[in-house]
Amino acid sequence: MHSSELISEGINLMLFGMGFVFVFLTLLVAVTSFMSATVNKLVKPAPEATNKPAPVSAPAAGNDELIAVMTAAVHKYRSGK
Amino acid sequence: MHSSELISEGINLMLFGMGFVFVFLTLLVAVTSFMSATVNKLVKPAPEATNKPAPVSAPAAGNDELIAVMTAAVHKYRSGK
Amino acid sequence: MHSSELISEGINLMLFGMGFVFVFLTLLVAVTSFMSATVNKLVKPAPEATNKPAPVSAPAAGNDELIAVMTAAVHKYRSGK
Amino acid sequence: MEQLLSLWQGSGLYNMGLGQLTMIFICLLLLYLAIVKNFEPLLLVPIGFGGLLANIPEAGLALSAAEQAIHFAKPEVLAAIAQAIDVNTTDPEALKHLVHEQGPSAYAAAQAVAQDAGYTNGMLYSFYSVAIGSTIAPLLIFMGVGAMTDFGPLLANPKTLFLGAAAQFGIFATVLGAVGMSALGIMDFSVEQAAAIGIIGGADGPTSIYVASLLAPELLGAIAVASYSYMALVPLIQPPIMRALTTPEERKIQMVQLRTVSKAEKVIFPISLLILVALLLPDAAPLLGMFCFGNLMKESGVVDRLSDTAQNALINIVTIFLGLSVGSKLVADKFLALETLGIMALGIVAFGIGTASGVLMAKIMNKVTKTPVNPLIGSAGVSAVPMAARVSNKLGLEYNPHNFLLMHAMGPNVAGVIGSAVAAGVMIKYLGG
Amino acid sequence: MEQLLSLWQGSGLYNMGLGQLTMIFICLLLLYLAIVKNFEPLLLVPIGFGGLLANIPEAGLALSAAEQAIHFAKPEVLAAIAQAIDVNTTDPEALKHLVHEQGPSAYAAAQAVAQDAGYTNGMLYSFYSVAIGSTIAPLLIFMGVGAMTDFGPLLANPKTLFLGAAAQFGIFATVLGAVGMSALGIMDFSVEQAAAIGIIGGADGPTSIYVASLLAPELLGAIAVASYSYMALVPLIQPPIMRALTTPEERKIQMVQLRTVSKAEKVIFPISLLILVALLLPDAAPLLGMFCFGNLMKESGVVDRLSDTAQNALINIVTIFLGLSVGSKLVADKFLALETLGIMALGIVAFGIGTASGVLMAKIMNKVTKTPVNPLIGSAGVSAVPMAARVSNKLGLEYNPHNFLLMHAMGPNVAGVIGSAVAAGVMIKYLGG
Amino acid sequence: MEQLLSLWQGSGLYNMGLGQLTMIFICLLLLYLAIVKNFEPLLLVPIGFGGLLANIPEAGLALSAAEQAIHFAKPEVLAAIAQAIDVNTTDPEALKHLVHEQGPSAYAAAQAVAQDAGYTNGMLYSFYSVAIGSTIAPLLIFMGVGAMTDFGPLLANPKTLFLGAAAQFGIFATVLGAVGMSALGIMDFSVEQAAAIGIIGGADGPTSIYVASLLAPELLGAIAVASYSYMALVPLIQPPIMRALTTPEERKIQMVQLRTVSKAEKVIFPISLLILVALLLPDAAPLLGMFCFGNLMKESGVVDRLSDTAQNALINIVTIFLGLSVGSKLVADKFLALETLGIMALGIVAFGIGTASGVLMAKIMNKVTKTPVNPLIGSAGVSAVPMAARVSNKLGLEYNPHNFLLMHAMGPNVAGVIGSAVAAGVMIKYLGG
Ligand code: NA
Ligand code: NA
Ligand code: NA
Repeated sequence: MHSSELISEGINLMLFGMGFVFVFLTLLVAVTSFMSATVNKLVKPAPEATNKPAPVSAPAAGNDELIAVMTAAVHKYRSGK
Repeated sequence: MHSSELISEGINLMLFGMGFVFVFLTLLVAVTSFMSATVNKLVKPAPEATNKPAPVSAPAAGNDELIAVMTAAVHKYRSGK
Repeated sequence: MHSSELISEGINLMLFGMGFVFVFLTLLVAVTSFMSATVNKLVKPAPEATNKPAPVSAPAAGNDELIAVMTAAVHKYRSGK
Repeated sequence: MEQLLSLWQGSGLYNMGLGQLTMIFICLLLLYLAIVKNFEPLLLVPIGFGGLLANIPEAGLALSAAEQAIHFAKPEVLAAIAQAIDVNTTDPEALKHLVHEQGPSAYAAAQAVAQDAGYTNGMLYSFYSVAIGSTIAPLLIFMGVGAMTDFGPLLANPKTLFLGAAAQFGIFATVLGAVGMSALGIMDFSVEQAAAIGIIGGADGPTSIYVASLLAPELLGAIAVASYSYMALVPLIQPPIMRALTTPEERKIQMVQLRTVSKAEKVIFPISLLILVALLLPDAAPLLGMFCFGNLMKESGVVDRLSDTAQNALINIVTIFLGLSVGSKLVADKFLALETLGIMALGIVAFGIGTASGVLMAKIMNKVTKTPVNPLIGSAGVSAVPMAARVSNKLGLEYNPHNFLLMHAMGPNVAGVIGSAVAAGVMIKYLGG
Repeated sequence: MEQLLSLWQGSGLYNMGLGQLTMIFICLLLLYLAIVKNFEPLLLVPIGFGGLLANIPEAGLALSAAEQAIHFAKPEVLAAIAQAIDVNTTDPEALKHLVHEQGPSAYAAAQAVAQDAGYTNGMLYSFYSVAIGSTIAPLLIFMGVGAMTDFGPLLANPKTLFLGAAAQFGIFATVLGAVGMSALGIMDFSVEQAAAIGIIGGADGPTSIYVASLLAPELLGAIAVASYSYMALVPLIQPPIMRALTTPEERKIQMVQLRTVSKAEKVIFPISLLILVALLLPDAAPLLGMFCFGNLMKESGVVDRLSDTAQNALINIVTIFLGLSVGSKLVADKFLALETLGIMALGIVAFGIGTASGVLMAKIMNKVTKTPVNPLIGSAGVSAVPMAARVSNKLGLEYNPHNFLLMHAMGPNVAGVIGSAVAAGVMIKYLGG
Repeated sequence: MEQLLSLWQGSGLYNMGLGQLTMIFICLLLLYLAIVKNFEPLLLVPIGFGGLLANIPEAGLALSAAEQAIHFAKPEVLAAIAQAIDVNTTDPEALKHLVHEQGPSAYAAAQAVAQDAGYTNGMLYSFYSVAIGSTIAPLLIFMGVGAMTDFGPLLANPKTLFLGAAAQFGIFATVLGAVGMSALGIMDFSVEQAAAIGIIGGADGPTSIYVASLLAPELLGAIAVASYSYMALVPLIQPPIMRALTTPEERKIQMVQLRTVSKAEKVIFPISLLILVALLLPDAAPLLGMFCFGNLMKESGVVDRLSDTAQNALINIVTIFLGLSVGSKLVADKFLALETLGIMALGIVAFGIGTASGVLMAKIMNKVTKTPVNPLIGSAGVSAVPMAARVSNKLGLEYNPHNFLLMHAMGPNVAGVIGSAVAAGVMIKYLGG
């Protein structure tokens, strides 16, 4: 490759590259801000509510003593711990 | 494959399959019951005796303080913890 | 291979092998002793000083409360724990 | 300028097809179900995310080098591939299928051509090859599940194995249903595909994936998704069926306390099971062998560090790759087909029939033997460990607040795992041999 | 006697070249820096040790079977290799290069010849092929880093993404510098090599390794060493630049307290980011996809056991193999070249320019928007997580003991990770496509 | 009906050979020894279970695709394989051996033919290829062992290295014994096989497996079983020899307290050892390199998370696969041979001679140097870490209740690991080069 070509390739890459990085991150700022605004409107206060889904939270839960009886390991695996 | 063949393949598979599953699990019931009976006759009471082979239990054990001195990690590995 | 050749191969292997093992470990004794002597001359007393490089010890350390604030996991990873 | 154009023409926005867009929404739905509704998140989070990755336009993460080369369709590469696999067409659509139909050697030759032309395997394709193509990932998951399984309740009451056997009827009835639909011309399933679909009724993720990878890899995505989704739905699917088939009196039946099981029995059981497999059904040996190995490691008590690793680090690592690999099969042209709807429909039928068969078998046992069996534990025979056993327990408590069925239901529950692995072995023997 | 002679002639002492000796000293220096000076020891200990192993004379641990066959140069094997790769020379020096230049099929043929002649792949060569040649290791590290990353500060103040964008100027300026040096005839870098070198300025080890493995594997050793060394030197490199470009008043600017970020935002963010990548830059999908996957596993809170494994067992295992594999590239004939000096020089320039750009961008933002931004957090945009953020914080405290910038600097810090992954995607698209 | 017959004819019961039955009993015996008698359970549980799996009739878990194709012996497939490996016979028995004797390329061709005919590699065969065929598993175990080893006692008293050297005489005497038996026509061992058998005397599992996989893979099963069994029997094998060769006075010798060893010495030692290996015996570099790497990770103190993983998750995962892979070599036609008896006999002789040499060397050292050495620690030079050191300690206490030899015996104990790795390197150099 001729040295002039090489330089022009480098300049091209710099322009495209920085341009794209800025476009991408600007869009990400927009998407993120929009997402945050929407989410915070919808989910409203209690940010900790979604925070900790009850460890088992399967529809069958509720009788906790029983669950404690269960094969601990399988249980642990299934419940995603 | 003709649709009649397909159906007959399906019926075959169902018959053989369910038949085999039942034969297998029936045999497993028999083997398990026999095994349990034999084991419980041989091993008799103390079910917890076999339960916990002393963690090291190598013939050389006995002088426990010394073992505690040993390179903890190698020891841990060898003793199967 | 003729049985005589086989035997002579075995004897060769034994002589070379044992010889080499002794040469190697003798050199290792020498190297180790020399290394220990040098190190102990240079490092001198406080053997525990080198022992525990402060877990983070990055030049930026010092403000420990702050570091505690940091994303614990990334921190843990980078600090080599 | 040229480069800008190429960037734009290489972007996802420019290349997004309707199928990919639909698949992305389906994958987002899976993630929603997994994260918010807690539908088997351990598998559905990686599967859903893998599906997202697989449907990124132009990234080709789920494609092999040869498939990428065919996708980009440079004439000279297509010609070289056609020559390598010894076919006469260079039409990309045709080659896409032909490249998989000429046998492993031809495929390897096509891969070599594509690699020489600069294409490489996509990330998810590599994961799939190593994790599922080799069948290793489901086997290791099964080993880990074995190391987590307690056969105590089953050993205390071996008759519950019959419940685990009966519940497998869901599998075979579904196979029949699938070939029936094909015979009627509604779907177009082969017997192999029908068998792989039926195994959904086994309510065992790794068994489903293992069988599908051997008999019908093209349906693996839909089968895995159906399998895990329905396992998560067990608390909704089973109760109505259980109520419909039992009388209030039956539901109140109290079962006799389970005897204590000795350590020795627990150690010998996985070995006995393996030997029975070895004698009767070698084709189930990989699956049940790894399961028994995991259980032996746990029960022997002398290799705790291996057993711990099998239950933790190893199964977790494998789950990540298995999930992403299954996700790689959620690509539009394979998933967005009428067959997927058929699979979803047949899958729920399989669960239902399995549940019913288990309950009915328990009622039959009550007629034949004197020790009472609460038919509510029959439904646990489909496996879906431990969800189905929990459902049995919950229903039992509703009708008799002192009747704790959980441990009794664990027997058929783990029996169901063995039962569907045996069913899988029969199918592989029958169809794959 | 003959055997004694062969033992001696096969020993390292007899065969040690000056290059290997030099490399051994360099690797000992790396180990010294890692162990005593705490320079990114997690990577530099395995890299340094791998380099020692790679330079053991005659062991050939870093060589493939074909390379070993060529090294030992039996005429009949050389001839067979030459035939296999279809070249006319049997000169070992020439074959050494030609065997890599005839494409993957030819290389596989040469490997087969060498294996038939009894040669095998060296241990480190195998590690490299599996870990880096497949690009899997850097991707898994990125997944683990994703599972350790908290996007909270970024979500609380998304504008800090601009700082992460600006700091990537270091990357592209360095690319220009590298091609400039080649144009001037000082070095001889191709555009691909220049791009791989530039990525050092991204201050992200796995990204550097990933890009180098795709665009310039022959420079991977030097690039990885430069990348990790300079990351360790961030506390020395950045402060003078930060001081030079800011006034004491600017350094005292206090930033408004960050708002609380809800769980839902944190869960949705990695998915949003992936979709943006999917739409705009599919070539960044493997890298950012795995990063987002790791983060989603962490934030979803339903697959903690997978997230834990990704952050611990898995990333540690991968780090060991990645490090040894990078070390395998520290062999004399690849590392002891003028290029390596060029890479080291360009790398530090890249860090410097990136730091400066970040700081200047923060000053521009201060002009444009009303919420104050302390320009000291701009330098964190180069990433080097979390070292650069810590440096920002430390400098901030020097000038205003009540001004804790750490959390504010974490925003640009993780933005820098995204930024350099995007830059990497652009380069792969532009040069690799 | 036909299918029923095929199920029966494909069952294990129908196909069980006497050899397989015998092997199943042997494997059950191994499991019994491991679980009930605590014989090195970490290895013998997976090995024993792997052996069970490998001997399931018709399952072919230990066979490659080509071996399975030859086993099932369809004439057209046999013909294609014969053509692929360029031989004139299609006799299955002959092909079984020939397919391995025509070199790697021919074998790959046979594999391709078998895969095109629908056969796949058995699960255990795949494990073996990846774990042992590549030599990676024993190397990673060695890395983990390195990360668990404390060289402190050795550094405090480097002369104990001579004890580790002397104990290797067991290895070489056994090699001579093995070739002697062949010369007398009792057995038929090649020199390579004799060397692999001798290494049993090194009392180091991974070293044995590594050497056997390189020099005599056909004997790997028997060698590994002998190696681990005798290591478990060290407390029975060594004491009589130790008593026979020492006087009560010698056994009472008290040794001087070991000096404290500084951290710096511990960090530099693995590097020194590696450099010595690099200079003198490159062929021992993979084995001792990984060992030193593990030790450096531990002692450097800056990469604790890598060192922890090497000692836990990673070594456990590798142990599972290594054990199952070794088990895959416990198939009847390879294990049920007179050679196995020879190996078992030679193995115990090797242990005995090694023990005796270590003790005698200690007595010689007592003659030559003034610092007293209790000859009971000489036996620890065979390695079998830490069992042999514990045996030394126990015997010492019997004769002098205040004489704690444990730490003194750890020196020769770890020296024995280095010694047998060096011996392994010499043999690989001498025979494999
Ligand atoms: Na089931
Ligand atoms: Na960056
Ligand atoms: Na030894």
